[in-house]
Amino acid sequence: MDIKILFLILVPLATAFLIPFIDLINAKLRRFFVLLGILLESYLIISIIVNNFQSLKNGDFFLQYYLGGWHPPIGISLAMDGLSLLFTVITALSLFLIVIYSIGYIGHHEGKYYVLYFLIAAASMGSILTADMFNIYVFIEMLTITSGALIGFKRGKEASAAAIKYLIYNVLAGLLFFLGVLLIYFNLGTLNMADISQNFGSLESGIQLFISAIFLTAILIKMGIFPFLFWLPKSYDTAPSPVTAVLSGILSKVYLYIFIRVFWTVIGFETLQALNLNILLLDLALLSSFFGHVFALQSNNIKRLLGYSSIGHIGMITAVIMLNTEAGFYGGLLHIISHMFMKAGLFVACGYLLQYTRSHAYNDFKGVGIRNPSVFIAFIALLLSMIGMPPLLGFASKWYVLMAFLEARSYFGAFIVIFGSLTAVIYYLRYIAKGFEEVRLTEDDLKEEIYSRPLLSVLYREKIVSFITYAYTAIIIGFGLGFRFFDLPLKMSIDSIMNVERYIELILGG
Amino acid sequence: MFNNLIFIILFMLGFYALVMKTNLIKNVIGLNLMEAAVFFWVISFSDIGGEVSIHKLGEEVTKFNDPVPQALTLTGIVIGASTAALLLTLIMELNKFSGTIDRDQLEELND
Amino acid sequence: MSWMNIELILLIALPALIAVIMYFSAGYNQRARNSLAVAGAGVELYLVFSLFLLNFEAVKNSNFFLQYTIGYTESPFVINFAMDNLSLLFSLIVTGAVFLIVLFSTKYIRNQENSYFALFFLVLASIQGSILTADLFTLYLFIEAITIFTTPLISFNKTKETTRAAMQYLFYGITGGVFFFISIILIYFNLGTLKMAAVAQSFALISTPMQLTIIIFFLLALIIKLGIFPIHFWLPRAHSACPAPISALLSGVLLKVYLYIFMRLFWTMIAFDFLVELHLSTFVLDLALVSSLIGHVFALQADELKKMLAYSSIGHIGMILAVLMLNTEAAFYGALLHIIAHLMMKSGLFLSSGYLLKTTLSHHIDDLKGIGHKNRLLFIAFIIICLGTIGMPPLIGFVSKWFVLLAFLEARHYFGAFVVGAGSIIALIYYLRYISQAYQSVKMETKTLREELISFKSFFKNSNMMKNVIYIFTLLIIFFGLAFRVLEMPINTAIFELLNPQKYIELVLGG
Amino acid sequence: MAVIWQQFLSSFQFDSYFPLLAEVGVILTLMTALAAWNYIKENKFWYYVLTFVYLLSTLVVILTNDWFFFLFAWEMVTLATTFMLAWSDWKLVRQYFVIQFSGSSILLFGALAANAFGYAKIGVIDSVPLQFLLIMGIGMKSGLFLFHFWLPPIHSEAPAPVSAILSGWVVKLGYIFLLKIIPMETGNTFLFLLGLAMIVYAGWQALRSADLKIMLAYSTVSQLGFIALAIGTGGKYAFYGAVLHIIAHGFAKTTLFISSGIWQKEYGTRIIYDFKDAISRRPITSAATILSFASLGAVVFTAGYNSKYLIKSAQTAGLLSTAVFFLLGLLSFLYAGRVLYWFFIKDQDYSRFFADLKQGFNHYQIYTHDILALLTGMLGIIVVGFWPEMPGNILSALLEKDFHLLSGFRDTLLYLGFSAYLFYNNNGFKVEPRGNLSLENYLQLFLNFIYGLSRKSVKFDTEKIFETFFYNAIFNASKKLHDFIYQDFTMQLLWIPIFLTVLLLWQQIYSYF
Repeated sequence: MDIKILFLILVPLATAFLIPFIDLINAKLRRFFVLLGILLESYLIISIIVNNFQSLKNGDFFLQYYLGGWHPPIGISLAMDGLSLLFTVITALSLFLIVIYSIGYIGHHEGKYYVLYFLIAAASMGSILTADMFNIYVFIEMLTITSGALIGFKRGKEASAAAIKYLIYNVLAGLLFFLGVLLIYFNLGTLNMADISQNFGSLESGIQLFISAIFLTAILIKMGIFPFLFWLPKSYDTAPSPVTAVLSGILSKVYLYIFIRVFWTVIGFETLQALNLNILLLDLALLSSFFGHVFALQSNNIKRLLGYSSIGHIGMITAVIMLNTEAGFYGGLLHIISHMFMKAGLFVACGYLLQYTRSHAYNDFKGVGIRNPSVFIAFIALLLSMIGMPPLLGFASKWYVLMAFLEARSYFGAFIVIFGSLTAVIYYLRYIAKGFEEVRLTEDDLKEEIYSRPLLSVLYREKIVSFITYAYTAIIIGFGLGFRFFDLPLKMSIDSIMNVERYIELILGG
Repeated sequence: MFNNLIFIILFMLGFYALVMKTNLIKNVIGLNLMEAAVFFWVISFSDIGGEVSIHKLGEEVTKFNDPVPQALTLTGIVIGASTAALLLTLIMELNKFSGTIDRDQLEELND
Repeated sequence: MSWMNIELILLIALPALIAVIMYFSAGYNQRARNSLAVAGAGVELYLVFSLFLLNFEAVKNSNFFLQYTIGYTESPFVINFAMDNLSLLFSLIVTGAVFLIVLFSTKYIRNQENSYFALFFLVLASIQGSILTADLFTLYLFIEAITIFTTPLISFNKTKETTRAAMQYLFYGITGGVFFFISIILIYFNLGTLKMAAVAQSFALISTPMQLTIIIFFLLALIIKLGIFPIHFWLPRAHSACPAPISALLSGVLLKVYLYIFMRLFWTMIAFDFLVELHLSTFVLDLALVSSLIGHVFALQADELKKMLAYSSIGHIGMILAVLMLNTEAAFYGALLHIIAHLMMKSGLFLSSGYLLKTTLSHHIDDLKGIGHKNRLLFIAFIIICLGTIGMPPLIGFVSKWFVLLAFLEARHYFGAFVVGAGSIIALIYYLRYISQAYQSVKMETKTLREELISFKSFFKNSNMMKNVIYIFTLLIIFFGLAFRVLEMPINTAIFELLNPQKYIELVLGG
Repeated sequence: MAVIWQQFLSSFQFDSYFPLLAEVGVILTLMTALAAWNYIKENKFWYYVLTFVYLLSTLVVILTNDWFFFLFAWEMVTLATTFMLAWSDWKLVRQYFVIQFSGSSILLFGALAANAFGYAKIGVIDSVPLQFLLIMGIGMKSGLFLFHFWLPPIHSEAPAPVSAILSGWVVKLGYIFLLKIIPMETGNTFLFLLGLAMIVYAGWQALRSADLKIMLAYSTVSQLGFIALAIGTGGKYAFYGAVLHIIAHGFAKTTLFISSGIWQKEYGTRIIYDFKDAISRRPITSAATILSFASLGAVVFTAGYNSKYLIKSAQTAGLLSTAVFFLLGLLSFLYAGRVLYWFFIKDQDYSRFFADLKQGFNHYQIYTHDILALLTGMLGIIVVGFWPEMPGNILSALLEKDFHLLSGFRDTLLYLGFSAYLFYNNNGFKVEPRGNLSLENYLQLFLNFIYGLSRKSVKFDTEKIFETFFYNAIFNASKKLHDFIYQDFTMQLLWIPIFLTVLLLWQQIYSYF
């Protein structure tokens, strides 16, 4: 019974609802209020970690909270074990950095932006912490609607088209998820995850296949695996860059968490194995990674390219997790962490670099490296870590992912990883070269460029924007050298995935 | 069995509108139709002819419908409405810029 | 032989430290920075030389061995260094050449010196690191560091074509790195360890197809890095795009480091007879010879001085690699001697070309008219070094060509001998092409003369340091040409070290 | 350092006639140095430094028996002589160096092959292919038949003292080396044939040349033919003949080239037809010219006769060999005599011979150095002529050799008669002077051909293959794949039902595979 978990969700929710009132008092206060909200959030997490550091040490970390005091089979409960702690920490860190970035970046309708932003924060915290199936559905729908609105934030033809496409896909997925939850309820009579996983085995295989198929389609659409990767690149392209940072950094990781939670704790991996679905999923994920990298090759729009490359990486992570081996989880989770930082960092840097270019197209990227050299160097460092250069974080995670594939004897997977990093070298270098190209700004170019577009960010905010990029590069390099630091949390989250019985016994027993 | 059949028919109709029709608003209507089909299926499934599950003081009530699916449907309806509202505003926005809401003319939707 | 000799770390940490100081020294006046750079390189050279002198006896009877390990012990990411005769010899010649290059570049580089020297010393640190390392992971680390730090140096003067060259260099560098990474991970996957000595011990246990893949990926990585025939086109563009001291560093020093890595990998780690029984050694031999011929033939048509020099270094590197693959005692002697000779000659050539090209309009051959008359003594030094590369007697080039040819003929490999001979004749032709161009008399109208003198006034003011560096190189070449027996002792001990890896293995593991 | 020095010294071999050849080399270099005193005007110091380097390296070349030092020294000789050519024209330097360098790389190849095949020291080599390889190596450097094309242009263009050294001694080093490696008993038939061809071809060219220096250059080639012939026949006396001929021709050709330098200074031209009353103007030079041409033509008491007689005696006795040798002797006598005929006989009036002589002596300023050089040359020819076994009888084997001076006298008279008859009726083979030969355009042609070749070879440079393959092909392929998958929105939405059915039917699909 630990109230702190509830507050983790309530704090961003409260900030989201209080911002319009703060606007009424005076707009200047809003920025500090937002900072206050996110600082409170991170304080909560730190206090959680500090308080039960001992239980973290000896590995049996578990927190629980029953909404309204009702005990599990009836009431809705929040549970936090090793895995969700890990995800909460990295999401909160990323949210913290992106909020500071968006303070510097967003110029218009700041109020609306922060409301939506904190709703996403609350929803992602919620979906990580809940132990109740319907509760996950509610938070997923919350995520869809708010991110849909944020994608359409820039009110252009492109942005609204992307938002429509995004919403159609994700609402459909949400509907399927809702159908799955209902099916579970009607067959098992309960909505609590632990309860479901306890007697999911008792169902006969036809119903099991139907339910897991429905859940699978819903979550794969959300994660952007192969057959459903169409909405992802376009929405990354048109959304403002802090939103893309959130989408690619946090949202895709939350959906991955839901994927693990649903298919390992709720439905249980044995049922998947019984239905031989895990082989299909493994190959599908690898195929999606292959397509992601190949499509990235041909895209001549930097943000869309990063979108494709994140499809590639997400595919690779799901494939590694599908291996269901100890090393597989270790590599997968480490790659989730490193990919989150790298991708968020890249989009943040992109936002800064593309401020003054006419459009995101490839030949408008010309001369960007020369105009703002220091940020471009951070950008290159992040790209190099995506490729897997040794001193950076990307290398360590790629090393473990590759080891996992080799140990599991799936040489196709190893090939895809290598293929990915080789193609990454090609398409990233193309942009780095373009960035460094001399651009002879003729007289009218300059004039036309400065007065044509509304100045998104005010000058004094430039410092914060570039500062965040350096923060991300520092994280990459710092953790790159010291990635052993992740050993403890990764070990904890792996065993929380692996032995589901402990999870069930803790929730129901408690 | 009857309610499953109606559910499938309605669901397929909605899906047909969503996928095959080129008019965006028709797609949104199709989407709502699918959601309505699911809600209808839930309620019909959980109706066992019992009382409304509101507890009157002092009264002894033996048989009442299970309140949980009803709660789920309520939330579902709320979510369906908000998504429809968001989609429609975005379609209006698109129309303002490109002048059409026909999916074929809109190139941006395809790539 | 104490377990933890601190000098090894000092050799790498010192240049890295200087690099950091350099980077933040934007504010200082130029002279202070230059003296710091020269002092740094000087101390580095002193360190290596003192290592050589202190245990001269150990080096003489070849049981010289230093070792140092840091990092998490059980995971693959441990860093351990070991220095034996071969690495001592290489680190000696590399540091010597780098010291002279630093001397030259203090005067040559006029803008952004702080970032130039910072990157330069970082490259030096990673070169020392890759020479001293004793396990594959650190080797991979340093190779990637070299690629990353040299790319900005190549695109130092920010024109369209230098950035293109830098990007191409980075691309092939990284792909080479990825191949290296694949073979490392395969080794770690099969043997569980990345320590070169341990790998050497248990390399035979791996199944032959896996051995084949590992060796092929190593070969691919090194073929890309060394600029051997199929993937050599990035080398001339990269080596001619960068400022002269950097191209001296790249083609003079860096290619030798990769050759050292080649030797270390295929002789101490993967015993050479694995290569022979997989018939790869003959393949690489012929490939290297073809690359040597191609290098020399393409140098003929190179219209820019530095591009021609880069092509000729492809030719020489191909020749050295071919001789190495013969795997006989004489072959190693010839190869090592030619490595030392080529190092001195190529750096001398690039530095002097840097100086000469400062005075001409562009690097194209037509603009080289008359530079022979203008800086007379320097051009004579340039000619002497060219004669050295061709292999004229009083210079070291003749001696190394002699032993290389001898090695080829003793191994009854006539095509190799032919390539060496033909290569030096072709080299004579393209060098003469430039020398005759330089000596053509040019009618200087008064306008260009005046404009020329003014524009380079500052450059010529303190240019005698640069000239001295080039003269030092020429004197070195002539001295070693006459007294090449001096080099015999270190080379023979290095060859002894190379040919029986057992001693290295039990020293590293036992120690 | 010390190690090299001992090894260097120990590699010297002072047996049989090689020290004698070394001494002759020293004397000849001394002669050219003296002659150069007046001839070379600017930066003399460097000229004498080069001569000194050249002298040292020739000694090493002749005396050493270690392959490495032999080649090291010979390259130094080439280097020194190349830079000596600079006093006339830099282009010559380029031509000479390119040719000599390619020659030396072949020689290096041969020397190393010998070294690899077990002949650690320069000594008699039995395997014929190796001999052939070394002869090829020598060919370029010492003007053997197929590689002699460079000799006339360069020797004629070079300044007189330099061409004296070149023709006098540098060209002979190859043959001295051959003396060491060709086995005494068997000789080498290939060399024999080459020698024969050289004598005939070069002799005929010498006959047809009007320019004095070109004629001298061709005569060097033909005399070298005699040496090659001698070494080719094999046998003790043939080898001694070759040695004697090397010495005799050395003295003769050096004096001739020095005197040609003087004639050119005196008359300003090199065409032999317009040398008028040479004796009165330059008595000593003309004396030296007459004596050395006589030795060249093998007149009986001169050095040339002894060596040629030895070579003739070494042939297998028989009518054919004597006839052939008579003709060869006649040929060399002809081209030597022709020059003398044009110089001193053809339409010269000796009416006031003695008056001119006296007047010539007293008022022309006589260069002591040139005179000294010429005198040593003449002395050399006379000494070899009268003491074939050399003072201090080094070549002791020739002591009891009977040189049939009487029959020699008879042959010289016959030659005199024939040449007088031939000169008289076809007017002394008067040929209009060709422009002086120059290698420049041939070399330039060859170089341009090579540059063209390499430019063509760059066309299929691997870069284009990689670049096109890497960038364009991959981009187009991914573009096509992208468009195939991304047809349009409806298709993309259809993926959802397809995926659901695949999932539901997965059991059957899986069991099918």
